[in-house]
Parts: sequence; structure tokens; C-alpha cells
Amino acid sequence: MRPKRPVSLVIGAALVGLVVAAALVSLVWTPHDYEAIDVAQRFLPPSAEHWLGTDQFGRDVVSQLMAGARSSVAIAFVAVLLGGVVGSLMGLVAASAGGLVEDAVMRLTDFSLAFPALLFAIMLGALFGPSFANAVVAIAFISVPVFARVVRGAALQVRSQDYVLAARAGARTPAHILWDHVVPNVLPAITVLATIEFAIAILVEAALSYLGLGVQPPTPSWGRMLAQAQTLLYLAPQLAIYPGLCIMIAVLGFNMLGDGLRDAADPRLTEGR
Amino acid sequence: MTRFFLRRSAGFVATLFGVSFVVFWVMNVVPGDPALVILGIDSTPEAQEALRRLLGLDQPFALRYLAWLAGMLVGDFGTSYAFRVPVADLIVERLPLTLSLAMTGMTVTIVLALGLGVLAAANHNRPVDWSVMLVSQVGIAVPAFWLSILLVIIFAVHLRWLPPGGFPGWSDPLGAARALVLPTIALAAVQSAVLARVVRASLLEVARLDFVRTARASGLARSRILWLHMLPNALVPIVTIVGMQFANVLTGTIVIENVFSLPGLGRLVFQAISNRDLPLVQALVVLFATIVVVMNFLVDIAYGVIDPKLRPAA
Amino acid sequence: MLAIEDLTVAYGGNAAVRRASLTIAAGERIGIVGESGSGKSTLALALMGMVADAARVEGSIRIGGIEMAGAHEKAWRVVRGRKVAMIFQEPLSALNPLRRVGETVAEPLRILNGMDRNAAQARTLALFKEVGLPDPEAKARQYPHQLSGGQRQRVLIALALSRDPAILIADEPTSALDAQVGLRIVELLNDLARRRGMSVVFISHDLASVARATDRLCVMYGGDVIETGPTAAVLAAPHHPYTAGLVAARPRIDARRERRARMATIEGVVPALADLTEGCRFAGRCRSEMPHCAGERPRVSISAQGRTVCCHLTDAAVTASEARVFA
Amino acid sequence: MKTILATLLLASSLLTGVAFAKTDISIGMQQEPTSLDPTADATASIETMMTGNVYEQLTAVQEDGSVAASLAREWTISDDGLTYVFKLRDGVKFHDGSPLSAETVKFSLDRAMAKDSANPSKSIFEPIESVTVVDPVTVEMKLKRKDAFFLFNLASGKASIMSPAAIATNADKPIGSGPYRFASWTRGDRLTLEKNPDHRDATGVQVERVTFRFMSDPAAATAALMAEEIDAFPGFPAPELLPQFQSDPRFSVNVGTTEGEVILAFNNSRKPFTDIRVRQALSYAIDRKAIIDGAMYGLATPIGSFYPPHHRAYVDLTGTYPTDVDKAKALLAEAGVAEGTELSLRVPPFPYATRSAEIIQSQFAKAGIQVKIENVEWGFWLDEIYKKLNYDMTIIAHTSPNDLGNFARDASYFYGYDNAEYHQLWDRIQTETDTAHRDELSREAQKFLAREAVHGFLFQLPALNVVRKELTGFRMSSPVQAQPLSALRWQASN
Repeated sequence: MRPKRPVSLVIGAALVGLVVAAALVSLVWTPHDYEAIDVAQRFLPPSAEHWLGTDQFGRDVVSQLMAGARSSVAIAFVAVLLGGVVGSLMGLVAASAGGLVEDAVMRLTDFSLAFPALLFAIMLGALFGPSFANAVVAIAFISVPVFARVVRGAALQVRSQDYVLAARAGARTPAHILWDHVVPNVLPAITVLATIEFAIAILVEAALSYLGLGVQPPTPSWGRMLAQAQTLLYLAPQLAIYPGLCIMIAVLGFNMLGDGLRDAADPRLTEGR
Repeated sequence: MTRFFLRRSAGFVATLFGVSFVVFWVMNVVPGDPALVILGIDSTPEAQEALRRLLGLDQPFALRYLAWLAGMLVGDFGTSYAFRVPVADLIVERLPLTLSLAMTGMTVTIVLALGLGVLAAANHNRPVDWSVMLVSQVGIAVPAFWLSILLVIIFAVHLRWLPPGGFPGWSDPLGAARALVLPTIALAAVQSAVLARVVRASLLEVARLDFVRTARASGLARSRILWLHMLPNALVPIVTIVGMQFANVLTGTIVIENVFSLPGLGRLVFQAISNRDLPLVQALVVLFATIVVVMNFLVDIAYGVIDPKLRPAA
Repeated sequence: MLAIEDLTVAYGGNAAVRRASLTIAAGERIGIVGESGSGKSTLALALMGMVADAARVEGSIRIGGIEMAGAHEKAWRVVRGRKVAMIFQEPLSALNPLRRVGETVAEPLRILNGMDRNAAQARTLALFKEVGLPDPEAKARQYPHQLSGGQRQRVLIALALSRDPAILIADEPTSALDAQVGLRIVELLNDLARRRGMSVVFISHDLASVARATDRLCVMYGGDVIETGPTAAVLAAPHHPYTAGLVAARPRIDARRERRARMATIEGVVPALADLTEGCRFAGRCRSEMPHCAGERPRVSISAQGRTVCCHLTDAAVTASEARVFA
Repeated sequence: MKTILATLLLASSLLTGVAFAKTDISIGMQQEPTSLDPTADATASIETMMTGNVYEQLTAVQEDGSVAASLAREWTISDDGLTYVFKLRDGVKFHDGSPLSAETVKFSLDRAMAKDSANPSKSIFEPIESVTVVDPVTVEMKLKRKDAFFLFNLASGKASIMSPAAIATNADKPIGSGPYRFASWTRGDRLTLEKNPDHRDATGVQVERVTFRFMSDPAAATAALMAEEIDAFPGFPAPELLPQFQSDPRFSVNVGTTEGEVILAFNNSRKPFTDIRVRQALSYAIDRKAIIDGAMYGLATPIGSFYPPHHRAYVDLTGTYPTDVDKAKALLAEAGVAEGTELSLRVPPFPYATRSAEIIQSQFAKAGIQVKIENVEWGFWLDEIYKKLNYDMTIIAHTSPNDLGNFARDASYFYGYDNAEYHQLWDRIQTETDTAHRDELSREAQKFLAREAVHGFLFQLPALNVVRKELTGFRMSSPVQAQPLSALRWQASN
């Protein structure tokens, strides 16, 4: 009666697998050198040689897209890891410390949620010049408050159930209780959230690259490919279509994987976001 | 109630204060001299120095920040470095466009999301439900700027139904409306996909509650139960997301206005940052933050309006 | 008033209610008793036309002489509330938390009975008075969470009564309430049935309440109606082994515990819907099981005093050896 | 709708044989101005829209680069070249009704020269010693030194003659004396000018109303041109989109010239660029044709030094360092630059620069130089590269006319280049008022810079103009940033 769960998990995993595989394979092999510029070969239509044709500099589009997957996945991965660790720690600390600390952490998340994320990224770019690291920091900044809030909420819920029990069971320190009871119970929430944040990270990375704030050439990036293709709409509309589709596939994949994981872990988590 | 307002207002002021300080500080350490940006690379150092004095940039950081704060208190947002006119004028000039864009975007989002979400929930686990979910899943994954480009290709370049960008001004209401159609769609598509899922999920959550059975048992029509009984009960999460989305839509206009050449606040903030137009950036960021904070506040108030249990004690 | 015959409600291939037959006369108070999963709530929902869309309904449900089995939602909406009304187990969640209870009761009056606002309100207040809510005006303005459990149940009863139904189905109306409060609700229902000449279908697993609230009893097990008859008679001398077990398991304060201890429960659990067999569904748990019980469905036999029983032991009168006369 | 209407009108004009004269025009502009006062802000579009249209200057530069009269009816220059006497036109009035006189001229120039002046081109006033009012229509200017470009420079929008009463409001409500006056401005979207009926040449001005539409996105600009929402787009930003218009009979596409030399600037004050062999090696590594094809879709003229090819004194020096990867490698080795050395290329946000950067990156890779591209924002570029010289290489177009003097600044200028020999050469050019002789010196300077390989000289920025066929009088090449609107005419199509 419920065909959706396995379906979204399977489709999500398949799409994510495709993107990650493309990213990994591009480390050792791409059909062509994605940096090789040959203006005479530009705007070639798809062929056996160039499966999706070539771009405005005569570079192979498939190779560019594969290497672009690498940028997207790498930035999203590092950013979500960073944002997830920092945010989750903040959430756990807030939940277990309570009182002033909790208030302070929550106000901090209020503050960062009130700060327009895109503006932050633009300013960061203006401050340090655009780079991989800046894109990571900007994206992590966006996800930190989300992690902090969700983890705090989940931790409070777990704690209200386990705390009394644990305290009665023996003289355990709060840190032990945190580690033994809260962390394992909060972990599914973090995992699910991480997948969804991963999808968001890929979208934000694309937007940053689109604005010229992401990884720098010659490292390809879907967002920059899109930005460059924008003026070529009349000449080679396909160049704007491919990277957009890639972004869509990656985001779709991570979202569906997240949905599937969430349903598998606990359907109640749906309310979290 | 008063206490509730006081506490919220204090948090509100603190947030704005923090935001304004961070922006002021960042804009100060960001490389880029407004005088040089304005006067260009052929200007003489002497002229740049003169302009810096004129703009008050020769004053120390703390003094300038305090002066700015003092100005804010009496409603003076300062004068734009690059435009040489009061910042308030610039904002007042451009706010209507951005707000209308955000409003139409949000309205379309809500209408579309309610329609699709209710449709999906009413047909739970049937093909209609699955299609709505699939469409929304794809919708979430579409980058807004890409969608904007596609919309321009299709509706402006090929079909020529709508203008590709630009804004003729409010004196031409039809033209203004036409200019807002594509940006609105671009803004609303992604957001409504997100919201539709929330609507559906929270409706399904509510559908399990006994009062739905009670309402049916008393003979009420399904559609009436869905819209007047279930939907209000599903509103708390929906309103929460709508509040967050309003902020998203507002920052989303930064990208959208650039793609569609719309003279709104989003374009202005972009220009202001690249011009290192501190007073303008400052005012705009504080404005954005204010709208976000006020939105959160409204959402909290809305909780009380929706659910009598959540009303702050009188 | 209401007659069901050979009613089957099935989800997929599994029958939650199997070929049930039951009639309810005007003004009659009938109890439906069974463990959870016995199909009693499904049966009640079938009487309201409110089983899940995916469910298959076969057989006949005649309400006021009109065949309703397989009727469309639209036809059912005419019946619901006006001919058959229903109240549910959980009075808090059964009321829309966002509405003042007065509005909740007035809504069907306005929408379905075409009353104007004032008339609907006056009627609501009258109903509140009828169900014994103190200070009806004040209560009408309150939200569900501001009322006590008993008051909420009274509001639900007022809602159910609002369109003067001929039959009121009460699905475990007392089980979520304190014993004393529950008792008063039972009294209220008795009172209303008497005064209005209304039939009451009282669904419960609590024999004590049923004994107080009903004239006739219908015992269900695994989707089958296994025994019906006058309440007092059935409780006093159950014919079906399951009924006997149920009666025996009834907690009794005055009982001699030591002697009862062994007999207080029926061994085993109610089988899941999918595990049900073609034969007698009590087979496997029955103390009097015979070889053919599991494979063959017993026929319904009608005995004296309007009692029916569905058991292969039918004629071999089940002795009261395992049960005591109900006090 | 608009298309249908236009077609109908066109058809009717053909039928009746009467020329349908359109009296308004809509011009696309890429750059959105922040202010409308050219004396306060260097944004090029301000000059393009305002110079000679709203604001007038003493002189005006023609399309061929020669200097003509404007507010000054005529002038005399003393034999020593140090005293200029300008005779002003009679009865010129500003748009606010106030009269223009020798006093206002003195006011405007004194303001630009003043110590606290923040004029973006303050250096052009540097040679002026004093401005004196002789009588209401005569102004005398004394120079500290001879200045070959003085009259040319007085035509700049930065030397606009302004009404003293309007100084404070010129930023958003410009008052000038030109053939067009300000009508309205929707910041970020459009600026509308209308014909000034009181102007001395008003009878010769055909177009009544001019609307500048700001569209930074080339795709949006293309769509607007195609939809006939705009009639002309001077300085069209995307060469790749031109074929679209070339094949469309409604448009004439013109590739004009500009004063913009695009260079791959080396930081001459930083190693390894202090070594001329490195600069030469990199010049050998550059393949201009590939860059022009790739970045400009073939629509640019290669340059071998720092001078516009359309100028009469231009020398073609593109052959000085023909593309030769082996020679580049050899020179680099000789200079001790190891294979695989990483150099940064900080690129400002202009399409010509960002596109060229990627191609140069691949070209230098062949010569064994790893280029690290960093696309930076304009404010960042100005501060880090221009002001602090914190860069190895950058790509930038120098759009000012007569800017050979850039190389004669000291090492604190962002080139980091300081050469006494060149200083002398520039001093002679600057003060040489004999055209033929000055051209000769300019040629020498070009050769000098090529020899020194101060920068990688790439190409001359083209002026890409897309204009409706019926529209004439459009200036296709711009020796200065100006687009005189009074010359525009709608012709009957045939």
C-alpha cells in the first residue's frame, strides 16, 4: 500500500550514486581534458567524439559536467560536514546546558537566520576574494543554525524521556547521558537533515558560482557554466540546459534520498522542517 | 501580552543592532575604497582624498558607526556615497517593486501550494498524489536562476508573450504587471513546491485526528471539512514555513531582479556592495533583517490567531 | 429502523467484518461488545458509510428502509447526522481544537439544516442544556481544551443529537473518561434514548457499562457477530464460549479472587486480520474446540428469547460452568 | 502587439509614400549610472548619455577625433602655447533659465581644479594656472606648461560648464545648456531626456524624446532589441550575439573602434616580471588570434603595443612577439623561472577579461606557467590590484584617449613600471603641439613599450553597435565617451 518509501529511497540513492560516481570517476578519467581550450572546435553538436558537444571554448561538455559534479559534491560535502558538526554541537550544548547558554546559542541562530545568507556570501566574496574555501564557509554558515535548532529540539525531546531514567539508574554525569542516550537518538535526525542540507548546499553552491563567487576557473562548476551560457542562449541554448539539469538531478537525488531515509528512520521527523 | 511584546522587541532590537554592526564592520574591512570606485582609475589621489573627506570617510570607524546609529535613531539613514542622494529616498523609490514582487511571489506560492497540497492530501496514495509529489520534488530541485533563464527563452524570446526584463514603472500598470509575471513565476515555482509538500504532510497529519471523523459523522461535505476544518488545523507548520519563505523570497529577489533587470532593492543591494556604498548597504541589510525579524514576529502572532492554545496568556 | 444483513467489510482480501447481520428497532439500545480488532468499530463506521475508501462493502445496510450499502458519499451525507449520528471514544481529539464548541455544534445546523445564525445558536444552547452542560452560554464560547473530558463528551453528544438522529452510535464513549464521569455519560445516554425514543448503539469492551446502557447485546469476535440477545440474558448465560470467556474475565470486585484467578483471561490473542481463517475465528483459543471448528464456519442458530449464536456447539447448550450470573 | 502596430504603420507609410517620421527613440545601455553628474562620478555611461546632450563643454570632439567649437564660439592660442582666450556664444541659457556667461565658465573650471575638488579627471585640469573673466563672453586661461591635449580635454564631460545653482542637484536632476534636457529617471531602469526647444540648434534636432534603457544582461538586451523595445544598443556587450542581428534586416550592425586597449597587465614591480625576459617570454606565449576568437568571437583588432589602431599615429607592432611557445620556454628558462611556476591572474568582472583569462590560462600552461585565475569584484580589484599592487597579472582595458602617459607614472601606479627614458619621451609628447611631430614621438613610444614588453598587449576593445536600419546619425566609434543625440534621424524605410 505504501510504494513511495522504497521508491524515493531507491531513486534518490540512484541519482546520488550517479552524481557521486561522475565526480569520483572524473578524478581519474574524463572523456576529454576538461581544461583543453580549442576555439576552433567550439559549439560542436553532440557526436561520438563529444557526447554532448563542446562549449564556447571548444571544451568537451561531458568532461566539464563530470568535473563540475566534483566541485559541487566536494563543496557541498565539506560545507555540510562543517555546518553539521558546528551546528549539531551548538544544538547539543544548548540542549544540555540550558539556561543562559541555551538562550545565547538560540539568539545566535536567530541572528544568523535573520542575516540574508546570499548577502553574507557576497560580502565574504568581496572580503577575501572568491574561492573554494569561501563558498564552503558561506554554505556552512547557512546550515549551522538549521542543524543547531533541529538537533536541540531532538535532544530536548530525547532528554525529557531519558534523563529521569538515566539519573535514576545511577550516578552518571550529564556528559555520559548525552553520549549514551542523546547522541544516538539524535543521530537519525542529523543524518536525514544532512542529506537535505546537502541538496540545499548544491543549490547554493550553484547560485554562488553563478554569481562568480564559487570555485575559480579552470575548475569547472555547474553554476559558472550556467552563468557563461546565459549570453549564449541564442547561439547554443543546450549549454544552459545541461548544467541546469545536472544541478536538478543532484538536488533531486539528495532530496529524495533524504525523504526515503526519513521515512525509513521515523516518519514523525517529517514535522521537523 | 505586554511582557511578550517587550521581550520580543528587545530581541528584535538586539538582532538589528548585531546585524548592523557586523555589516558596518565587514564593509569597513572589505577591500575597496568607495572614493576610488566612484572616481575610477583615471582619478588623481588628490581627488580621491577630497572625496573621502566629503563622504566623511576620513573619520575613525567607531565615530562613523556611532554617527550612523545616532542618525538611525532620528530616522536619518544617511546619504548614499555613489548616488549622492538620501538613502531613504533610494529605498522608498525601489521598495514598491521588490515588495510587490515578494508579495505576488508569496501569493502565487500560497495559492499554488494550498491547491496542490490539498489536492495531493485529498487523493492520498493515489496517482494524483504521486504526480503532485513528483512535480514538487522536481520543483524544489530547480535552481531559481536557471528557471528564470528558461522562462525568458520560452516566453520572451520564442513566444514573445512577455517582456524579457526591465520595468516600465507604475505609471504603466499593464506593462508593470506584464514585467512581473515571469519573475513571479520564477520566484514562486520553487517555493510553492516546498510549501505544497508541507501542506500535504500536515494535512495528512491532521487527517488522522478524530475531529475529522466527527465532522464527517455530522454530515458535513468532505470539501468543507478539508478546507474549513482540516486546513486551519494544519496551518501552524504551514505558516512557519511561509514565514521562512518570505525571507527566502526577499533574498531571492536579489538574483531574480538581476536576471530580469528589475530596478528593485535586490539590484540596488548588489550595486551598493560593488560600489562600497556603505550607508546604502547598511540601510538595505538592516531593512532586510527587519523584514525577516518582523516576519518571524508575525508568524508567532499568527500561531496565536490560528490556535487558541498558543495564545500568550492575557 | 436499521437492518444489516450479510454485511462484509473487507480491506484487500481481508474481511474486518464478515457477513454480519443485525437489526435495531426504534428506541432500542443495543451494545456491541468485543476486544479491539473484533470488527465492532468497523461495523459502526459501516453504519455511517465512513469505512475507508479502499474498503469493499458487501451485503445490505438498510436504514429507515433505504438500502445504503454501496451508496455514494452524497447519499450517505443525507443519512449522517440526521438518521444515524455517532460519537467517538476520545472526546478531546474528536472536537476541532480551533473552534469554539458552540460553533462546532451550530455548524451542521446552519449548513445542513439551513438555520440562520441565531436559530442555530439557540438550538445549540438548548442542546447543551439537554445534555446537562452547566452554563451553556459560557460553555459555547469555550474551546475544547478549556473543557473537562466529561463536558467534551457532552458537547459531542449535543453535536450528535443536533439533527435529531433516529440512531446514535456511541463508540466507546466512556473508555477515555474517569469511571464516575463515564457512568454519568451512560446515564445521560439512557436518559436521552428514553426521552427521544432514539436507538442507541453502544460499542464497548467494558461489560459493566454495556450492562447498564443497553437492552440487547451483540458480541463480536474476529469480524463475526457470534452472539446476540437480551443483555441480561446473554450476560447471565452466555451461549458462545467466547462470550462465556469474556463474561468470566470481567473484573469483579466482589468475586472470590482465588477461585477466579485461573479463569480471568482468555488465553491467546485476537488474531490479526490477515491471519483469519475461513472457519470459526475463535478456533485455536476455544476451550471447547472441535476438529471441524477451524475449517468450517458455524451457522447462526436462533434460540428462544430472541437470542442468536454462531457456534458449532449451538445446541449443546453452553453451560454456565465458566460463568456466573451477572449481578 | 507593438510589432503588429509598427508593421501597420510601416505599411501605411509605404502605401501613402509619405515618410513616417518617428520622433522618439529608445537606446539600450549596459552600464547603469548611479549619478547623472559627470563631474562627480567616473561611470562611463554618464558621459555617454550626458556629454554634449544635457551638459555642454567649451569644445566638442568629433567622431574622427578632431576638436570643434561648442560653447566656445572660437579661441586663440598665444604663440608660447600658454594662453588660451575663448569667445563664448551669446545668449546661451541653462535649462533652469539662468544665463551662461564667462563667470559660469570660470566657476565650473575653478570648481574642477579646486584643492577639495573630487573631479574624476582632475589631472586634465592640472596644467591650468588660472581662469580669468575678460568680459561676459570672453574667458582667458593661462597654463603652467604646454598641453597638447588641452582643447581635447576641455570637451570631456568632466569639464562640463554647469549652472552654479544646480551643482547640488545635478546628481539626480541634471541642469545643463545642451540640446536635450532631463525629463525623468527611474534609477536602474531608464532615463528619459527631451528636446530643449530653446537650444540654439533646436531646429536641427529631430528626435523629441530619448529614453535610455539600462540592461546589464546581454540576453535581455537581445530580447529587447528583437522585440523592438529598443532601437539601438551602442557598446553591445556580447560579441557572440551579433550574428543574430547581422542576419536580421531590421538592424545594421557596426563594429567600431574605441580607445580601449585591453592588456594583460604584468606587475612590473614584482618578481619575476622585473626581468624583461619573463615579460617577453609571456608575450611570446600569447596567441592573440585565439584570444580574440575565443573571447571576442573574432571581433577585435589585435594590438602589439599601447595605441588604438584607428589612430593615424598607430604602428602595427603585433609581429614583435609572434606566438612561439618554444621561445617562451627558452626565455623563461634563461630567466630562471622554473617550469610549473604558479602566477596569479586576478580578473575584474568584465566579460572581455574573464573570457580572455581562461584562454590565456591554457596558453600559458603550454609554456609551463601555471596560471591561477581569481575572478574578483570591481571594488576588490581597485583596492587590491590598482591601489595596493597586490597581484601578478590582471586583464584590463584602458579606455581613456591619449593615455600613453600611463607608463610615465611612477612605480606606485599599478603597472609598477618606472623608466626614466620613457618619462622623458612622454614629457616631449605631452608638450609637443605640432601634430606631425607629436605623432612621430607617439610612434616611438609605441615601439618602446613593445620592445620593453611592459604588458601583454592583447587587442583593442571594439565598439559593437546594433542600430535600427532607419536610424542614422549614430556615432559608431567613440574617441571620447559621448553619443550626441542631436544628430540622430529617423529615415523613411524603403
